[in-house]
Amino acid sequence: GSGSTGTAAGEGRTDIVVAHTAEPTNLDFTTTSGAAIPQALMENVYESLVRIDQNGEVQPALADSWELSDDRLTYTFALDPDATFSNGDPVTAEDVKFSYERVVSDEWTNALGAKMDIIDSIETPDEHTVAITLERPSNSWLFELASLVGAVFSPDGVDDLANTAVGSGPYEVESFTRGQELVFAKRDDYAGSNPGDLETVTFRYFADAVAAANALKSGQVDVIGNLQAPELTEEFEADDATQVIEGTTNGEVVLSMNNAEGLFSDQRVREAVLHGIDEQAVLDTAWGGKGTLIGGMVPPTDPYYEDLTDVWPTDVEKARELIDEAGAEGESFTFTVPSLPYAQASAEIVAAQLKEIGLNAQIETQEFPAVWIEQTMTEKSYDMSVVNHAEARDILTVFGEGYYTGYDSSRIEDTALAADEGTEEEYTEGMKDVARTITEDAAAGFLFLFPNLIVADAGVTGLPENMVSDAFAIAQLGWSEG
Amino acid sequence: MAALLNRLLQFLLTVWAATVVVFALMQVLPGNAAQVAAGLHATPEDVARIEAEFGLDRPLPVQYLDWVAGMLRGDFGVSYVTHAPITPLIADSIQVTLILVVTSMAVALLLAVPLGSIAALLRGKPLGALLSGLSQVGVAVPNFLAAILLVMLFSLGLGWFPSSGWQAPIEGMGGFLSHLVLPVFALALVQAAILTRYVRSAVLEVLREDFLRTARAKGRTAWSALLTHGLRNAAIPVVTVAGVQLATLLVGAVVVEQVFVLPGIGSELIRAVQNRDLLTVQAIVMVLVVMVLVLNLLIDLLYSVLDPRVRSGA
Amino acid sequence: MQTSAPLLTVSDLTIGTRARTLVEPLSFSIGAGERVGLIGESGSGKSLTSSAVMGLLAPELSAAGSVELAGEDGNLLDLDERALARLRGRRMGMVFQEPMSALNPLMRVGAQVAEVMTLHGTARGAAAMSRAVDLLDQVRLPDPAQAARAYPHQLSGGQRQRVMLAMALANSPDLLVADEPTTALDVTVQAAVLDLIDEQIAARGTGLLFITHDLAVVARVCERVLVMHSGRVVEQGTVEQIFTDPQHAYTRGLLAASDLSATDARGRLFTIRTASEYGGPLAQQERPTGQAAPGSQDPGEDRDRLARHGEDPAAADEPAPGDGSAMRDRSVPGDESVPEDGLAPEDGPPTGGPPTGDLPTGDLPTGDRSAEEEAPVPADEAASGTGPRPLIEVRGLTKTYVRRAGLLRRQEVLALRGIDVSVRPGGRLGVVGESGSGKTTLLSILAGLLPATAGTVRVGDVEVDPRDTAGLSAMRRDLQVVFQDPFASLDPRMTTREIVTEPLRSQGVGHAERAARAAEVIEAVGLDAEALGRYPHQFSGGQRQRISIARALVCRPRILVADEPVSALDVSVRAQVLNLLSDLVDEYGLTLVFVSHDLGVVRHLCDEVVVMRAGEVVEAGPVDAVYDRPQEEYTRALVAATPTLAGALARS
Amino acid sequence: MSGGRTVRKADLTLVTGGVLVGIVVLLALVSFVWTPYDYAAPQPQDRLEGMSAAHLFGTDRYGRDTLTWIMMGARITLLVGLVAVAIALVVGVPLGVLAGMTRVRWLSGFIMRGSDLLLAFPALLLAIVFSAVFGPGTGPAMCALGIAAIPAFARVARSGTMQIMSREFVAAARTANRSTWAIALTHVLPNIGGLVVVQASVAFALSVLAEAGLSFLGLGTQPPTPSWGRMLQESQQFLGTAPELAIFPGVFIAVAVLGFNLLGDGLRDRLDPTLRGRE
Ligand SMILES: Nc1ncnc2c1ncn2[C@@H]1O[C@H](COP(=O)(O)OP(=O)(O)OP(=O)(O)O)[C@@H](O)[C@H]1O
Ligand SMILES: Nc1ncnc2c1ncn2[C@@H]1O[C@H](COP(=O)(O)OP(=O)(O)OP(=O)(O)O)[C@@H](O)[C@H]1O
Ligand SMILES: [Mg+2]
Ligand SMILES: [Mg+2]
Repeated sequence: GSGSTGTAAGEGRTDIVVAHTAEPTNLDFTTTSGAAIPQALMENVYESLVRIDQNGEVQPALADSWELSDDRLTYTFALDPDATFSNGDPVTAEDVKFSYERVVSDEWTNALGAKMDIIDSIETPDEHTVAITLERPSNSWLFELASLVGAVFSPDGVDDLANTAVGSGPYEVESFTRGQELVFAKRDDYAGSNPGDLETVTFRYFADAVAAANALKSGQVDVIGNLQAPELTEEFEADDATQVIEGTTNGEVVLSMNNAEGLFSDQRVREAVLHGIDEQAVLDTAWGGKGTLIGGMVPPTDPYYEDLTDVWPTDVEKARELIDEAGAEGESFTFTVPSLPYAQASAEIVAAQLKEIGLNAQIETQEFPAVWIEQTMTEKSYDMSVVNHAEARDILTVFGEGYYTGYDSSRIEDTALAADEGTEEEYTEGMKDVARTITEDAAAGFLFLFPNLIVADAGVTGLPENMVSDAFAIAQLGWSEG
Repeated sequence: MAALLNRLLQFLLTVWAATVVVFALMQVLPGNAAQVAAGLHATPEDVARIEAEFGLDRPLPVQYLDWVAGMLRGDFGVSYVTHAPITPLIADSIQVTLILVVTSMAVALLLAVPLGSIAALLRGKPLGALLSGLSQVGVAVPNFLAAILLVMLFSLGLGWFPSSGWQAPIEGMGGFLSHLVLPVFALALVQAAILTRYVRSAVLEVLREDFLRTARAKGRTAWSALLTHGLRNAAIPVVTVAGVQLATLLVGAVVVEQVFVLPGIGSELIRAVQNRDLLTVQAIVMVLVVMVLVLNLLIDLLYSVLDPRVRSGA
Repeated sequence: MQTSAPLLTVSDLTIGTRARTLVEPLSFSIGAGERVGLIGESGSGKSLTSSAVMGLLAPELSAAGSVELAGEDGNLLDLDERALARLRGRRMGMVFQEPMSALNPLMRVGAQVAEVMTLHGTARGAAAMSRAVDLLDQVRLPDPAQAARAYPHQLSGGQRQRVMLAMALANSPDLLVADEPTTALDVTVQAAVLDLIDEQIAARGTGLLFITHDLAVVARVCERVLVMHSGRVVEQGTVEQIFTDPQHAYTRGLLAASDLSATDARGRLFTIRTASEYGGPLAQQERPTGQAAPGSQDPGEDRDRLARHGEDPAAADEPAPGDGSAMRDRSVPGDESVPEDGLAPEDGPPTGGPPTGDLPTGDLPTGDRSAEEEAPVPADEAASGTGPRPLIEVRGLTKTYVRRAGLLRRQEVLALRGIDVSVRPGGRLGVVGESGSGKTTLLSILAGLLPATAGTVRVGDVEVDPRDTAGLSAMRRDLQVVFQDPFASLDPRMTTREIVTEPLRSQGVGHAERAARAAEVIEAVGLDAEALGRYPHQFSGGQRQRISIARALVCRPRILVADEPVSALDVSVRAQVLNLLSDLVDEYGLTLVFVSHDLGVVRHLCDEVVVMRAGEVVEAGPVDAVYDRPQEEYTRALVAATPTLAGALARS
Repeated sequence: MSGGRTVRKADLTLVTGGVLVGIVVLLALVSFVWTPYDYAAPQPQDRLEGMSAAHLFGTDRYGRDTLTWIMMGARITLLVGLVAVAIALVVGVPLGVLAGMTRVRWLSGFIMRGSDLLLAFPALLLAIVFSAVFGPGTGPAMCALGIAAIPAFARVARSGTMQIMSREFVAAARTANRSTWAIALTHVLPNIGGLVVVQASVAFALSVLAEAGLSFLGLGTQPPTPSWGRMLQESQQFLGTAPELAIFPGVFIAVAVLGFNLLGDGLRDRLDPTLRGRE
């Protein structure tokens, strides 16, 4: 913006301020769900044995290297011998074992911990070696390990996880002012592979996207982690002092329909909905055209991505026919929309499009997270909803058994299991199959893939093009020279 | 003295009644706190365990007494959601709100007293009509609109002040003040408009008072009579209104806090509500209610300082 | 009395708004040490005149002409606020009517007095303060040092008025303007304040401009009088001239109406209309009543009417030479039956006839009461207690008000301390006493509006008890109340018909019957039937009081209880209403309980009187006995303090 | 004469207020029979068109006609005001009258202490708590605003009642044997009506402002129902590109509030001549 400080101010700076929208309520993702905590802490403060790079590849993190046994059940990780926790303790195999056993214990209440249920046993042959044996072969597990379930804790550092984070990452939490900001300080004793550039990184939280944009314009923040007001990108693009990065995330904006009950248990009605919706129009109006049409539950950064946008082409005539066939003409249903900008925006336009095909959506806004999670997600008392499923590789969760989509998961279970246990090739193919089945079953609408819309001072470097993991890694960030 | 004791007793009774009301109100809050704390994929057992951990399974009277006893020690407990003690959170945020609101009110009064007096004295003249017209319009402007306009003009446009954020005074006076200016004016301008109207009518009222005529009969000019005898009398109704406004602003500032991303108590309340942070909501509501009650008490006391008639209980 | 160069010379003073003249050109002068009274009814322009002299006119008003003060150059009206401010408080002092609102409630009294001196530099700091205490002592405030530290609300009305006086006199001004300085005060307090003014200005040689509507007061204080009517001075002269030989009809009217001891041939008070019969307070004794030429105009009404039509009121006010025939014509009943609002004349024709002859009685029955009960009982019989059982009997009546000043504090006010009162059937009992003595409280208990703390009240056969609804409603068929304030006692949102018939509604009287009775009673109080459709604000004060009397009479009570029904009224209207009451009491054979702080009114209307003080009955007995031979010190003081024209003139 | 001038000035206030409120009411009423476009039908091809002959006030990011939305928003604005004022009126006035009339001391004490207690819960606080309890929405918002306004109405009604009760015409009615009920209905209510009407218009203005604020916070009227406050909130990111999106709801909020305030002032001057000149 015109009032910004411009690139010049970036010279020689050793700190950076990043604006984010969703704020962590505390620092403990083991008991608190939500994307904000891992976004801030993973890879920066906590590390797993592995991490995901920009291309979606698994890369070493705390583990220098690993080997997979021939039966594809046992992973043997060689830990970085120099790794230390921010309290000075070295990172040992015992710590890893402690951490991962803790995930499946009662201490963890974050339901994502279930991803580690597959572990059969953890051995620590020596101080720097960990051998993890799975119950069955799994292609996805290593990938999952890069997420928060793989975070390695110091046994001395878990007393007050909500307020103090002791991790092995390149940064430590210098201060945490709830609702306002999280300040990271670079660790001088960090010996790992991804040391940070900047001395201080501040995450500042803005519930309101416009306030964040204003803050960037007036030079109070340097980066907006993900601009939630896409209409403003044009303005920033036109401004030489700012740069705009448009990439992808793992977040599929899913138009969920209750497959198990009510109006949408009838597949014809779901199909009608998918024919009736013009995803491009939704994307254009709701999110300023920023984002990608995917047609399925898999982002392009995943190995098993396939463009499924042509499965349900927009065809109002067809949709009307299907509605007719199902006898759903003029039916009313409740469209429970979480109180989130993209969701409310999408819902309005979707509702209007559904009206065209003879379905009457009664939009009911539900507060997010509290009410939406309880009523729509947990109690599943809903007909249609829309939400961004932001976690990486979450297709099997969202369409898994007992999830709020109500999808008949038996239709993909076997394929998915086989894929997971099979070779890498089989995995890719199998998962493609799963994704296509889900789309073809009209299990849900896939409105668009949430964009990674980063706006930053033109001098900031190392901004991630795509958000492939749950973390917003800050170690790469820096200021361009000159 | 008896009147003072009496007023204090009444205050304490009201505070007690408020604790009951607030506690009862919180019991009807849907969105089970334990459920929210347990997270997306929690099982009923998880929820039950968390309930037990937070003591939510105890009988209500026990929970109430426990809560009140805690408050008496200045301890609002530990949030189920943030896992952090609530008291420091409230202490920090109320401080922000108080600074914001009190400064705004002071600025508003500084604007309103002269403007309102002029508007009253020049009633029927163009300037007087202009001032009262402006104050009418000012009252009709929502303060968040004022806030947005101020940001556009002075932050994004002229770049004089930051558009958002807060800096505590100890981190540097300059930063503190520059962050304070816009929110204070966003609140103060609208408040000044409201108060100007009250000052104007209080001054008009006082201008009709016989004792002003007496003062002139004693040899004061009209202006000096107003300054020496009138304004203090006019202050009494204005103080009441300013007090009520101040009380309203404690929560009312939330809109401006949101626009400027200030960590005030109103913003904390909204955040706590969104997170279904029951204990924090309860604590903040209680603190706000008590502050309003304290404010009312202070106004009453101030009244008796200002007005000897009230002092002697006549 | 007037000495060489006048102190204050007012010539051709005109006051008005941009659109209207409120005070016609008037001229007068006050010599040094001279005491001049300005009298006239409400709204005649007295206050405007005094404000103009002081330069204190409201900003929307303007004055023309000239006001000159000896020793100052030029016209005061031309001076700016600053120059005037230098004169006010130093050379000209002023005392205002309302002692509460004229003092700054937030400032200690001593400081307010000292301010006058510091402002003009006549004394400074501690000296001003001690001088203020001196002044408070001079105006006889008890414990002046203590009083100086008090706030206005901690002083009584009389004390506050003394403070005002101390302020006005602090710099020994040459001119003191007093605008109704005693109207808000009790008679005894009023007497003390008047004495004080007398004394203080005599000592300082101050010229006095004294404004009041009370003729007796002005006669007592002043040497010269200006009579104002409708914005002009209609007459001026010495007190004696004006009060013994008034030239202007209006002056005569004022004089006649304020004299409660004079009555016309029918034993009725003079009103401005009947004033021409009146011979004046001194002449009255010699002059046989009812002999004067009848039928003078009522300038008050003329003024109202003309003002409404925007005509020059002067025309009507010009004293017609020798009360010519033209004027007499105007007073012919047929002609007068359509005065101001098209209502019937407020009084019966003044001439001839038996006392009740031309009162429209309609067919108002007196119920089934025995003739014996109705017959007035000789006063001495009631007093000696040998008469029939009293109709109203109050025994040991005690009333304690509890003021709750919050949760802890209780404040008890002993309003009645065990009093005994009885009224025989057909009796007319007056209750007098200073403000706060418990008169209204007694009345409210009597009417069942308030519970008694102890003691009994019997009305007829009913023991009055506010909780006994049945008993009360029986009692209220017999007893009705007329209230003090003609403005406050009528619901502004009801028509006269609704007001008058309200007592009937609760008795379940049918629609037709209600209409008939309303018409009847409204006629009985001398109003047109057409008045029934109007709202209270469309009536004058006197007419409103008639409506409330009509309401009290509509259910044909035996007892009429009246709480200061005339204290809010102008003298001439007061006379009309008192006359009406007398007539109705006679006509209906009513038993009357009449509360007033005005001894004259009670003397005129009642045959017995109860004197109250601080919740106790000080003295009771037949009116003449109590007034002429008071037994108690308090009664004596009360009687002595009541100013009467005759008394004042006799003194001067 | 000054009286005459003030009356005319009061009437000017009254008329101005009446006209402004009339505009809002008219918009709302017309919206029931006609709006330029369907408020719920986005026209993506027309999005952010700016002011034009086809769309007098422009279109929003969904291509919806802003004028239509302003008209529909007027409904919600008036609804919120009406319901909030009605709640406060229906509960507050009888309580106030009761407290002012009753001779049972503890009852009036109880009512007034209760109202003091309620006074400690400012409208916005109550609205936030309500939005937590019942979920955000127009209903909870207007209920909260109404409840929070009860004490003000109770106070006005009580002091008015006490004033009326001390008037002699009430004593006269009692000596006329009128029941307490009859006195309340025939004397007290009509006479405090003016005060209550004035209070109502002030409360109306306050509710309109508060609802706008709540909608701005996302705690008021929820999509898809049109609301001026939310329009303003949503227009924020277009301030640079399409300022008319913010201008119109902003102006209309101000018009409504100003209208009701002026109406209240004018009515007060009209109904109570002793208050003339105050504001
Ligand atoms: N500021 C004013 N503007 C217009 N008219 C006024 C003003 N002040 C007084 N008047 C009118 O001037 C007339 C004279 O008023 P003034 O106060 O002098 O009467 P007064 O003789 O003192 O009466 P009272 O005995 O009631 O005090 C009245 O009709 C009054 O209504
Ligand atoms: N409702 C009340 N509560 C407390 N004290 C009261 C109440 N009404 C009257 N009093 C007190 O009782 C005493 C007698 O009052 P009351 O009204 O009977 O006097 P009054 O003789 O009618 O006086 P006035 O001539 O002024 O009308 C006074 O001291 C008064 O202050
Ligand atoms: Mg006067
Ligand atoms: Mg009395």
